[in-house]
Amino acid sequence: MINKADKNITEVLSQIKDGATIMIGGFGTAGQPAELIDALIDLGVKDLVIINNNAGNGDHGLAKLLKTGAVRKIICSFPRQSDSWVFDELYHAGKIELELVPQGNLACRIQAAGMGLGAVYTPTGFGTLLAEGKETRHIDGKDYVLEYPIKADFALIKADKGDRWGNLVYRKSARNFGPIIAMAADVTIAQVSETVDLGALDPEHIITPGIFVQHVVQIEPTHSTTAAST
Amino acid sequence: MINKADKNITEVLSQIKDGATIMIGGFGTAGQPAELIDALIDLGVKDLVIINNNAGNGDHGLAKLLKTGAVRKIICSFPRQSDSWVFDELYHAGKIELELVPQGNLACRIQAAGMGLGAVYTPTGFGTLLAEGKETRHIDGKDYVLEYPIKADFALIKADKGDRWGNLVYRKSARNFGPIIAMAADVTIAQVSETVDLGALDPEHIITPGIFVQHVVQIEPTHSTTAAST
Amino acid sequence: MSHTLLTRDQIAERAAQDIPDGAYVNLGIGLPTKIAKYLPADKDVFLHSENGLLAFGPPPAKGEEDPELINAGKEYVTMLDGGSFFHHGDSFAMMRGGHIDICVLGAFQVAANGDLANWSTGAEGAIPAVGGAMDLAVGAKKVFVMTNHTTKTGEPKIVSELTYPVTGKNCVDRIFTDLCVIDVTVKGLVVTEMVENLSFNDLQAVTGATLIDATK
Amino acid sequence: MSHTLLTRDQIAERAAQDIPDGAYVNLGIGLPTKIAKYLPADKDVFLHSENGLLAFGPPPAKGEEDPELINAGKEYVTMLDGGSFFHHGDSFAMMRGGHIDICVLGAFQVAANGDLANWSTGAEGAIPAVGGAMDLAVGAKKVFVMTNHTTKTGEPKIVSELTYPVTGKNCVDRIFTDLCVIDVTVKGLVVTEMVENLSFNDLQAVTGATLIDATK
Repeated sequence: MINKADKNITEVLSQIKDGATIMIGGFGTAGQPAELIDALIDLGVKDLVIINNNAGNGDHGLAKLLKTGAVRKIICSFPRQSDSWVFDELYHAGKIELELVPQGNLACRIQAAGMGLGAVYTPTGFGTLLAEGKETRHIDGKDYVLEYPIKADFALIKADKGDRWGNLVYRKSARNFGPIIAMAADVTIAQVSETVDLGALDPEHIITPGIFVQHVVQIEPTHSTTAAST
Repeated sequence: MINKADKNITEVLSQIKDGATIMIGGFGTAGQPAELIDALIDLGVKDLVIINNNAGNGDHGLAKLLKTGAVRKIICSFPRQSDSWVFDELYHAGKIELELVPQGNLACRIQAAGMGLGAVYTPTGFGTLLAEGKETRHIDGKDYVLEYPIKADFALIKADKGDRWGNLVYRKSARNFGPIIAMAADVTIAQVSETVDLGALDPEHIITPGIFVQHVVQIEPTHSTTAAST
Repeated sequence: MSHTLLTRDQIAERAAQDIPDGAYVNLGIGLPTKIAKYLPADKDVFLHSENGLLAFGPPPAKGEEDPELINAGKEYVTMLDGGSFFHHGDSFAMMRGGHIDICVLGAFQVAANGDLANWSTGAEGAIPAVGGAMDLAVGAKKVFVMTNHTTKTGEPKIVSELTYPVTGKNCVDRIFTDLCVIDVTVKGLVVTEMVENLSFNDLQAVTGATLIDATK
Repeated sequence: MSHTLLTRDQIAERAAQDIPDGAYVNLGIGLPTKIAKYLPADKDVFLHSENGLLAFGPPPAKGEEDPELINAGKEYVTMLDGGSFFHHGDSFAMMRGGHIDICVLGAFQVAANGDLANWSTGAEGAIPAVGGAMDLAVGAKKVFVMTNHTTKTGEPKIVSELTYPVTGKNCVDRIFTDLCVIDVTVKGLVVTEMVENLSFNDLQAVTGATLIDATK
C-alpha cells in the first residue's frame, strides 16, 4: 500500500544533498512553499541551484534561503522587485549567479523537461540580449530561438489538498508553476493545507495526478480560507 | 455582452468552407462530437483535411463523414481498427491520403501549435519509418526527431458543460484530445450536453478556459449520465 | 493657445476605447493597469494575468484581500463569474500562442519599425528582470504601448532606432501617449489623433522618428 | 519428459510478479492487458491509459458500462478511488517524459540489442497504425515485452536483428514468453528462468539470437 504522506517534513527533505537543483513553486509569495523552504534551510545543504520565477521577497521563504548563502545560482525571470533586497545585495556582491529567462520560456522549458522533449523552438526572446549566442531558426515566416529543457532533482510546491497517492489540487493563483514543476523534477515534494482520503478529490478536478508527486507533507494553513475549493 | 452560445449548429458550422483543416476530438467514439460531424456532413463542404486520433468507427460520426468523400487527407495515429471498414475501403481505393503520426507526437505537435512554438525535438519515432527523411538531433545522450506544429482552421469538440464565455468541462475519458485541439485551432466549436450560467463552473475546475473556444452549441445528451461531474 | 498634456488616467481612458467587446487583454504592470477602470461595463473584456487568471475583476474590498488571489503586478484582485484559474504553462500558451487579442505594455522606447524596449535600460550594475514582457511582445495579436511621449528630461521615447535593449522586434501596433495616438504601419508611424492645440510640427519636434500626419 | 508451454494467462501471471508496489504501469493492448487480473490486491499498482486515465480499475458490472469511460483498448473500465482524468497532452507527457515506471508491450519481434518491432509487419497494402507504441517504447522507464516465444508457424520472434519495421531502438528491458524470462543486457540476452523440463539447448534452438544461460 502506497502512502506518500507518511513521512514528516524533516525525513522527506533529508534526501536533498549539497549541489542539488531545486525548483520552487510560487509567483511572488503566492504558492511559495514557505514551510518546505524553512525546513530546507534547517537542513543546511549548500551549493544549490534554485529555479523560481522570482528571487525572493522580503526576509522570508526563498529570500531567507538565499540569505544563508546556500544558493550558488538562481534561474528566474524577475529577480528585481521592490522587496528583493536580499537577492540585490548578493548579486551586487557577486555572491550569486543569475540566469535570466523570459517567464514564458521558463515555463516552456520546464514543460519540455516534464514532457520528455529534447529542445523547443520558441519565438520569445528572438533578437534580444537573452537569446545572444543561442541557435535560431526561421520557420514558416517567423523567427525562433532554440531552448533546452530545465529539469531538477527536486520540486518543492505548495498545494491546497492532497491524498496518499499524491494527487493534488491548488488554490487560486497559488497554482502558478506548481503543476509544471511537479512534472519536471525527479522528486516532487508537496506541502498541502489538508490531507484528504483517497477518493475525496473528484477525478475530474485533480490538477496534478499522483504520478508526478513523490511526497505529501501536511502543513497547518496560514492563509484565510474564505473560499473552499476542491 | 459576449454570448458564444447564441447561434444554432447550422449557423455556427456555415463558416467552414471547402478545403478547411479540421481537428475533431475523440478517441474512438468517446468524446467524438457526433452531432457537429453530422451537421458538417449536411453542410456538404469538400476537400477537407481531418485531424483525429483514429479514422472512424462503424458507419457513424467520423466514418460517415469519410464515406461522403468530403475528406482529402487524414492525419491520425491509429486508422486500422476492427470497425474501420469505411476508411479501409477508401484507403485501398487510393481515395484518401493518410499521414500517420505516433499518438504522442500527434498530441505534442498539436500542443506546440497551441503554445506558439516553431518546432520541437521529440524522442518518439526516432529511427523508425515514421521519422524517415526528418531532421534528427542528438541531445544530451539521446536521439530526437524534429517535428513541426499541427494547426487547424477549426476544432470540433465534445464537452460536458459550457457557459456563454466558452468555458468548458469534460466528462471522464471523453476529455482526451479536446483541451489541446481547442488551443490549436483558429475557431473552436464545442458541443456540450448542458449550457450553464456564468459562474456555475468553479474557476478551479474549468478545463478549457473560454479564450480557446469561439462557439458553444448545446446538444441533448445521449450518454448515460450516471455520474454527474462539474 | 498652448496644448495640454493628457494625464495618465486620460491616456488610459483613450486606450480603453480601442479595446472591443469580447477582447482577451493583458494589461502590463504599471501604467497600463489603469485601463481596467475605463473599460465600459456593457462590454465583456477578459483580463488575463500571467500568473494564471482569466477574467479577473477589480480589487477586493478592504479586509477581503486574499494573498493567493493576486495579479502579475502582485496586486490583490477578485474573480468575475466565468473566470478561471490555470497553471503557468497554459497561461503562457495563451500569450505565446496568439490567443491574447491585445496586450498593453509600457515602454522605454518604441522604434519606427515597431521594435519595443521596455525591460532594461542597460545601465551598468542594474539587476536585469524581464518577466513576461518578451512573451507578450511576440505573442499577442496586437501590441499597444502606453507611455508618456518623452522622458522626464524631455528626451523622445519614440525613436528611429532603439538605443536600449530590445524586448521584441517589429511588435508594436499602436502607441498611446500624452500627446497623440500613433499607428505603426509598413509606411511608417502614422499619427491619427493629437491633443487639442498641438501642431503636427510641434509633435514632430519632440519625436525621434519621422511621423506621418493622418489627423486631417 | 517434455516441457509444457505457459498459457497466455500464465505468462501474464509471471509478468505481474515483476511489477512492484507503487509502480505506474501502462499495459499495452491485447495480451499485456491480462496482467491486470494477476496484480495482488495488497499492492497499489497504478494503471495508466493513453486516453487520459490514471488508476483505472476492473471492467464494470454488466449494465454499468459507460461509453465515456474506456481504456486505450476501447474496453469499458471503472475508476479506483484516487484515480484521475487528464487530457492527451498530459497523458503522453507521462509516457514520453519518463514518468511511467513500466510498460508491457506485445511484440512481432525483439532483437538481441533490445530493438522492438510491434507496430507493422511491413506487409504490402496493409493499413499502417501505430497508436502510442512508439511513445511507450522510448518513454517508459522499463519496457517489458510479453509474447509467445515463436510465431504460430514456429518462426523465432526473438532475433539477432529485426526484419520488421522498428517501433523503438534499444528499448526492451525484459521479455516474458511462454518458454522463459529473458533480460536484455549489454552482454546480450540473459535467460533467467525457463519452464520445467526445457533444456537450454532446446530453448536456443527456437530462438533467433544467441542466449546466455543464467538459470543455474
